[in-house]
Amino acid sequence: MALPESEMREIEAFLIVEARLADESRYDEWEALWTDDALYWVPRRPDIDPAKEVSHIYDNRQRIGTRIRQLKSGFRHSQTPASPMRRVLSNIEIAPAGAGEYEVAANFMLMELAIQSTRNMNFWGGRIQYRLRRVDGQLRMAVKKIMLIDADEPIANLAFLV
Amino acid sequence: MALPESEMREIEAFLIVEARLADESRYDEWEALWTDDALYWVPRRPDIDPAKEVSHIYDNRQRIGTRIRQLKSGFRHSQTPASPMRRVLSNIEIAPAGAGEYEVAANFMLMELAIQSTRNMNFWGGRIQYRLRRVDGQLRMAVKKIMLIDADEPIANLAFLV
Amino acid sequence: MALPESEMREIEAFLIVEARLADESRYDEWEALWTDDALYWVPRRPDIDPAKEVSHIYDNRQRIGTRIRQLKSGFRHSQTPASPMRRVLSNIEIAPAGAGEYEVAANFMLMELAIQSTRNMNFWGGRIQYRLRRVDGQLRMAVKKIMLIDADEPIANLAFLV
Amino acid sequence: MGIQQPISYDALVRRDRVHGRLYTDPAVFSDEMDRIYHSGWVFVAHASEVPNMGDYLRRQIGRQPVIVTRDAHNEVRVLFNRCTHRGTMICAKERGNTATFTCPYHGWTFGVGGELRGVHLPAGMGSGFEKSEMGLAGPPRMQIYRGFIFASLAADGQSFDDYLGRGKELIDRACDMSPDGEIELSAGWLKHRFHANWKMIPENNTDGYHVYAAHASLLKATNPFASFAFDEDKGDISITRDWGGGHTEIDFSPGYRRKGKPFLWFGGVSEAKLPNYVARMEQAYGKEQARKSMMDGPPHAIIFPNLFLGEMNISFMVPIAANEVLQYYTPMLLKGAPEVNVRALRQGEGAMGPGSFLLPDDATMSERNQLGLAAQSPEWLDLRRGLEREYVDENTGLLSSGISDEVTNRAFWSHYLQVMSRAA
Amino acid sequence: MGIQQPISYDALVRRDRVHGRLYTDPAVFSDEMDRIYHSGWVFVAHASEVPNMGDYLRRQIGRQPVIVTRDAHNEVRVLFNRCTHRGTMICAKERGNTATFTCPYHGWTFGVGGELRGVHLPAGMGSGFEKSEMGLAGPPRMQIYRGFIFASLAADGQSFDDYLGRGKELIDRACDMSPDGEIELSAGWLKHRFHANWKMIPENNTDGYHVYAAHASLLKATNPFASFAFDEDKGDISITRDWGGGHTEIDFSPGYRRKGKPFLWFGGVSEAKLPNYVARMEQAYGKEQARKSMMDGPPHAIIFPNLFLGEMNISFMVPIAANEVLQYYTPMLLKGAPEVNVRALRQGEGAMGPGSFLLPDDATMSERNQLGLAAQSPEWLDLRRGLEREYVDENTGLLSSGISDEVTNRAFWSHYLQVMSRAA
Amino acid sequence: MGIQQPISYDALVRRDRVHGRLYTDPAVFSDEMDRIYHSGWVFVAHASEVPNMGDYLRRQIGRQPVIVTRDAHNEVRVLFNRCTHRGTMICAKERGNTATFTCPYHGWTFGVGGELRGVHLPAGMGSGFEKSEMGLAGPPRMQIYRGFIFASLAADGQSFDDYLGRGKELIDRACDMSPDGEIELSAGWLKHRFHANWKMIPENNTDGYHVYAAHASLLKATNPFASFAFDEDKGDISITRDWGGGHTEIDFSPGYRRKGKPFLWFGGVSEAKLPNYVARMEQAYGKEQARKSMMDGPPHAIIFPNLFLGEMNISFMVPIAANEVLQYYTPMLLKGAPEVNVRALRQGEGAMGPGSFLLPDDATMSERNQLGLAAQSPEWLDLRRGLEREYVDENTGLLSSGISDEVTNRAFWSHYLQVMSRAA
Ligand code: FES
Ligand code: FES
Ligand code: FES
Ligand SMILES: [Fe+3]
Ligand SMILES: [Fe+3]
Ligand SMILES: [Fe+3]
Repeated sequence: MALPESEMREIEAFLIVEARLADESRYDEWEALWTDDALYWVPRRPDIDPAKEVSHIYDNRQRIGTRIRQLKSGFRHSQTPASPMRRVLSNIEIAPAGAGEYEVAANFMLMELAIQSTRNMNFWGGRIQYRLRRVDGQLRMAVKKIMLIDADEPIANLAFLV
Repeated sequence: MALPESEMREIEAFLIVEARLADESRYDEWEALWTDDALYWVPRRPDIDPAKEVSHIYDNRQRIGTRIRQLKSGFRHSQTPASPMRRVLSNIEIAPAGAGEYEVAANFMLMELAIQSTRNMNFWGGRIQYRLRRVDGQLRMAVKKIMLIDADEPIANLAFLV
Repeated sequence: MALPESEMREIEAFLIVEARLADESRYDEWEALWTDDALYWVPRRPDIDPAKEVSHIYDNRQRIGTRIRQLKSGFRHSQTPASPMRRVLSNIEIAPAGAGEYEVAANFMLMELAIQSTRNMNFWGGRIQYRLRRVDGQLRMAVKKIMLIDADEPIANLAFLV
Repeated sequence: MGIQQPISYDALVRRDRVHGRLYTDPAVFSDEMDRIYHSGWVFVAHASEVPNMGDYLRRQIGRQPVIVTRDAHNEVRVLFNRCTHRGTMICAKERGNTATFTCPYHGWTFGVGGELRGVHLPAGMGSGFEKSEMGLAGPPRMQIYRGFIFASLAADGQSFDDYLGRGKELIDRACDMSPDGEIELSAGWLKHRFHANWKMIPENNTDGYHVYAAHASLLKATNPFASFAFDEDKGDISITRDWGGGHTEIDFSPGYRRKGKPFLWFGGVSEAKLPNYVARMEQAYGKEQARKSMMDGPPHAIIFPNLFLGEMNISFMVPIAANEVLQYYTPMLLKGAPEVNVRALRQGEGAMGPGSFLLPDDATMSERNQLGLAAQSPEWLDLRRGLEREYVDENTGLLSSGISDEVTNRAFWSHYLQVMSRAA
Repeated sequence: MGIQQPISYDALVRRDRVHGRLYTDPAVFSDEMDRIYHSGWVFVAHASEVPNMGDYLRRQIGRQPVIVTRDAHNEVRVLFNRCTHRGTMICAKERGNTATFTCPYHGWTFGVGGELRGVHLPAGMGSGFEKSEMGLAGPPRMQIYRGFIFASLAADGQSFDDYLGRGKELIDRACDMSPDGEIELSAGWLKHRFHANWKMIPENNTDGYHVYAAHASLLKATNPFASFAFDEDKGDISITRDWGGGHTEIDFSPGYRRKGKPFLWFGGVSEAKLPNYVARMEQAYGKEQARKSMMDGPPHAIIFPNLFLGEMNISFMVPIAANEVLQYYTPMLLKGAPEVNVRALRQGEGAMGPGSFLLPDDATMSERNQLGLAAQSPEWLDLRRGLEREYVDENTGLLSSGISDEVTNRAFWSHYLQVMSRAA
Repeated sequence: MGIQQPISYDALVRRDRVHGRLYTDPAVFSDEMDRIYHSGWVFVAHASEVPNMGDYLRRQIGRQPVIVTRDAHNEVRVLFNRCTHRGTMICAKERGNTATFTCPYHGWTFGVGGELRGVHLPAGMGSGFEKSEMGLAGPPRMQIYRGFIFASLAADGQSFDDYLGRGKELIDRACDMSPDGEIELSAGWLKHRFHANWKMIPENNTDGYHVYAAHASLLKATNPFASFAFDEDKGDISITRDWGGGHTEIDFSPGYRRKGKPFLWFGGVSEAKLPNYVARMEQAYGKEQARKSMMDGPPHAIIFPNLFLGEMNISFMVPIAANEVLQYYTPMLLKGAPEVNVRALRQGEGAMGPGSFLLPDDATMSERNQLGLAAQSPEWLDLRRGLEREYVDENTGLLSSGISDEVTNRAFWSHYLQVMSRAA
């Protein structure tokens, strides 16, 4: 059950890098973390069926690519300039899921400064479920499901990498 | 002095589970974490003498039981529906306290969405002191003392599990 | 590359103590964590050249001393009484930097209650870069560079230990 | 700052321009609540959101909270979310199914139809107390057209038929995209909050001129085919229309027709991928009309003041303050067309909501619009685009012009002026 | 939105109902500050909170910050927290003990009695400057009744005796629970913020009708004995009273008496557990009166506008805005009764404050009340409960009725109307 | 709360006192925006902030967003940050360099001089549309004095020369600290937000009386030498001055002169550390004048209403609401004096900004001032210090007095009254 310490540190380090790349809007490096069967999901409620209900974000690998190209176009006005932001990740729970895969969960809070419009500080928080997979020895992200506390409330623009 | 890594991970994992059960209002499972001599304490200031001053919460094991029954009654209007929430736990400090006990401290921030009334997002934060004890090999919580930064200011309802 | 677990725990513990001493305005103990060549830096933007641009704080060891003496004078009105506060540190990244030194980075969020004036809760967040050094076996802080998310926006008093 | 005078709106709304104050002055917002949202007809919800007896959901009419229910007679009801005893909001949950609403304060119980069922210790209420008089209140007027629920908080005033007017044709076109002639709003609502005046939304939604600049990033990011929606040459031939009563449209069908392929409004999916839908549509409407629907697609139109028929999405808006608004979005699911609906979900996520590829940029435009209007020179916003080339289209009889012309915005404002000029 | 007219309150307050606007309109709130909080008598603090010379604490009178001190003559003083030089708030700490207050801006020093002690570089003030004229200001009127400190910011107007009226009997009953006849508020205050109008608190606190619904969860959670406070049959026989002047009460004693056991108001603790208290009470008041006090318990009453005698707790309230209020609570400790006090602390935590078993639900009721009142139909809140069966009680001469009747709310509003009708 | 009357300011501003309402009433703030910030002359930026063609930065004039640019003719321009089409804020970035501003909404393109360059699909604008008439608007009046950019949003009114008056001498003294006679504001701005009225800042900045109390902590923390700035005896001989037009100064030079050492205003650095600066100054101004400048130092003065010449720092202020203000600070770098500038950066960090040793305490004073003024007794703030000993200085012809006297505050208020008494 319990993973070796080094493996837990490796997984934690991966999450921390993923968070930093998102915080710093380093789009290409962030995109490179994904597997080909990627799912980047921000549901309206934790438990919805995506075949029946709409989500804030439900990107497959191709749509992640489109999202990144849009952000890099220089004309994504809702992220021009990109929001300065930092997130804290914590309460990390790691479980092996066989075949070099891991189910990981964490809580987060994110402060995002909307400098492209109101310059308001937006506060985001919730829980993230990740599915990680070892590909050619490297950890990659197959699923990132972000369950915002207020996902079903009226929220501000979610045009940055959450 | 320093505990073995595995023991520190075990204790951290316990805190993370306790936080998740509270976040998700999983009342019975959360109640089961307590020892018989439980103290669930939210003082008005970190240093008050409970024999002389009033606290926000000063529950012994029996009163924790009453609190949980009330929350489960279906009529605890201040938590009907229960607030969606997530907390981040960090800055964890662990010290052995002899006889299978541990003194643990952590800082936390909690975002709580008051959907039963204003639908405002409430921000809570502070420091927690835990006393943990190993009972039949399992970690249990004997004391949870939550020192809110604004405990002595006018605050919103504290009817959820903090 | 990867440090032994015990060393990582030791460094994390140092950061946690430093944060606690700052949170609790324990001025002398906090001051004692610094090396003689200390730099306590809160830039307006992460990348500015201090020889050309102004920072919120750019204290050398002597100026840190002045800051602490001022805070202890009893007349630092902007911190009288001192703000109750707690910060969460997370996303810690540690790299050895040779000669018993370490480059460390972390994200943080800090809730600060301005009880000396408005009694507003101020929310601070950002990224911290530390340079730590082992001096006579003890870890010491040579550089603490706090990059606030909103460092270049109008911000509230930064008179506490950030 | 002297005495506050009533605002004369005809001085602020001109044929070719409107004054910035209309977006920024809280007194204007207050008048709008009185004259538009708290007396005129507004969209509230869709009947398919409360399909079963006892279903309920919460909404706002202007600043006032209501509950929409399906009552014991299977009728849709709109009720104020306010207990008739002491005014407590009786329903806190956003949606659900129930037999009764029990007020948490003193326990009065109301049926889903609003009727007062039970009063705790009723004797104390006295002899004059009649339960039948103490049911939950509702808007004096409520009307449903093809499932779209509208209400007016004024007992008298413009009739519903007069209000909706030719907007019916737009709603018809949306519903007739379903082989069963019914849409279903069961996918849930994405909710968006931004710091702008509510009027920027109906203006933006049928403004064809902003697409090339405001949505340039999507044009650059998507391959030519997927970006068909923004195809230049179509731009030239799509049409903006004034449907009267403040209802406005961008009609993309001429562009689709010229390409001669169906479903261009739906990512250009091939018919082969939707065999059952095509069959059921032809069955239901006959080959010709079905082809026409699949070619032209659903409308892209505003029903004044707060409903947006956004092609395969439905959206509405809730004004909060002069500088704050909420926008809600949901995919328009078609009864009897499962093949379509699963695609509609993913398409909706791409286009609508705070995390999508389109709406965040519109929201930022509106916020930056609001910020810019804090500057007081020039005082006016320019609305003259197309004034010299707009024309009455002989087929529809509607004032029309090219997609980039501000026919739609002028249509909104001329109706706005008419409504706001009525004494409150 | 046209010109703002003065509000005529008699059109909004009726014998059997009140208008929702009274809770939601900022103009009403502004009038209330002028006519109730900034001119009438209000509770400020209790003398036991500043027991020693130099003790001080901060409070609000309406929207105005004050300091309550124990001065060098051992007198209680109420002083505005505003330097007489340039207006700086001289005291930031919430409580403490000091010989002087030094203004941080230019260093003027004031004694705890408010007198100006020292001026930095005094010569510059000129010849006309008299220290004796520049002490901290205080409310023109201040009165203490059995330690309860009340102040009025108007030099003239209703006398204190006239204001407090028979409310004195309620305060007496509270204080006479102590064998020494004194209460001590030394346990610290729990502070609660919620988004509701301040008037909902005095209304709620002596509303007996809400207990069964609003606090149903506690009834279900606690065993029959502990839940005695909510015993059905007692409900029937407890009494709501109008003490005049807006002061109101729920009298639970008839229920206690019928059970014939003392301390039912105190969790039903047995006398055996409080031997010294029982002895000292009998000693102090004689057996009969002592028995009566221990049987009937402390009052559950509102002193208009902002003081709540909550059985073994004292509470007061601070209005912030039409839709925001603070409530403070502390256990009422009894001088000379340590056995009682330690239990009172734990009982207070159970009943009062944002984390307790009762008040969070009351706060949620008030917030949902405020939210519901945004809906404008019906316009009125119903206050007719018990109108037909209320009666003047011959023992007390007070208008009274059963616990579930709105005698208390009508008493609040009729006094409110009288006060608000006085020209500001 | 009845009908809102125009405010008569002469009833609120007296020679020896001002009324608290001037700091707290939103109606006063609104009048101030109309009469001071949106019609009078205000400091906007410094030309050295946009040194190169195409440089731009964002600022506020009162509540209105502007862009300051260096246009294609190398001229400084002040432009409203509002698109002339539909009002969108065209520039979101705080500063940068560009050839054009493209409005994100519909893509109109403007030159850095504000001229309208490009309109997407221009034909639609119609025959009456003239690009030349649709450039970005700017304040009707703009003037630059030694790089200090001032603007007025009123076409007519007080002339710039009349407005700045003898304030020019203060600006001259600042600029003449540079051997090239130019200052450079290239070090970036520290931005500070606090909850106080904007007027407390100009009042505080030239209030010499607060130093000993408000900044006592720095006096205690720093060694005698570093704390020279607060040397007692200097205090006695430094001078407060009324420069007219609301411009005010604290002149520290008499104290420096008495010590007879240069650079006491600069941490007392020895000449030996600044050889090139000393040489270049003597070269540029002659030995005598150079010595004088190095002895007396730069001015410590307010230019009404929003500019502070803070010795080696420049600061300005942005009013947000009656109880909220922003303050900006940057070190005053001297062209041709690199030795000085690197020290100025570190000195600025010590003195200015939210993390410094001085300003946080001033900000707290202002916030506590605002909090104290919520108390309404006494109604007035006292301004009489020095009234009896102020005098007209024969050298300068200015009303003057000792550092601890409120000459400067009276000067601010008398000018304020004059401006506010002009009908809006
Ligand atoms: S307010 Fe609803 S039952 Fe009393
Ligand atoms: S304001 Fe208090 S001493 Fe000046
Ligand atoms: S608003 Fe700027 S181009 Fe239309
Ligand atoms: Fe758009
Ligand atoms: Fe209650
Ligand atoms: Fe100062």
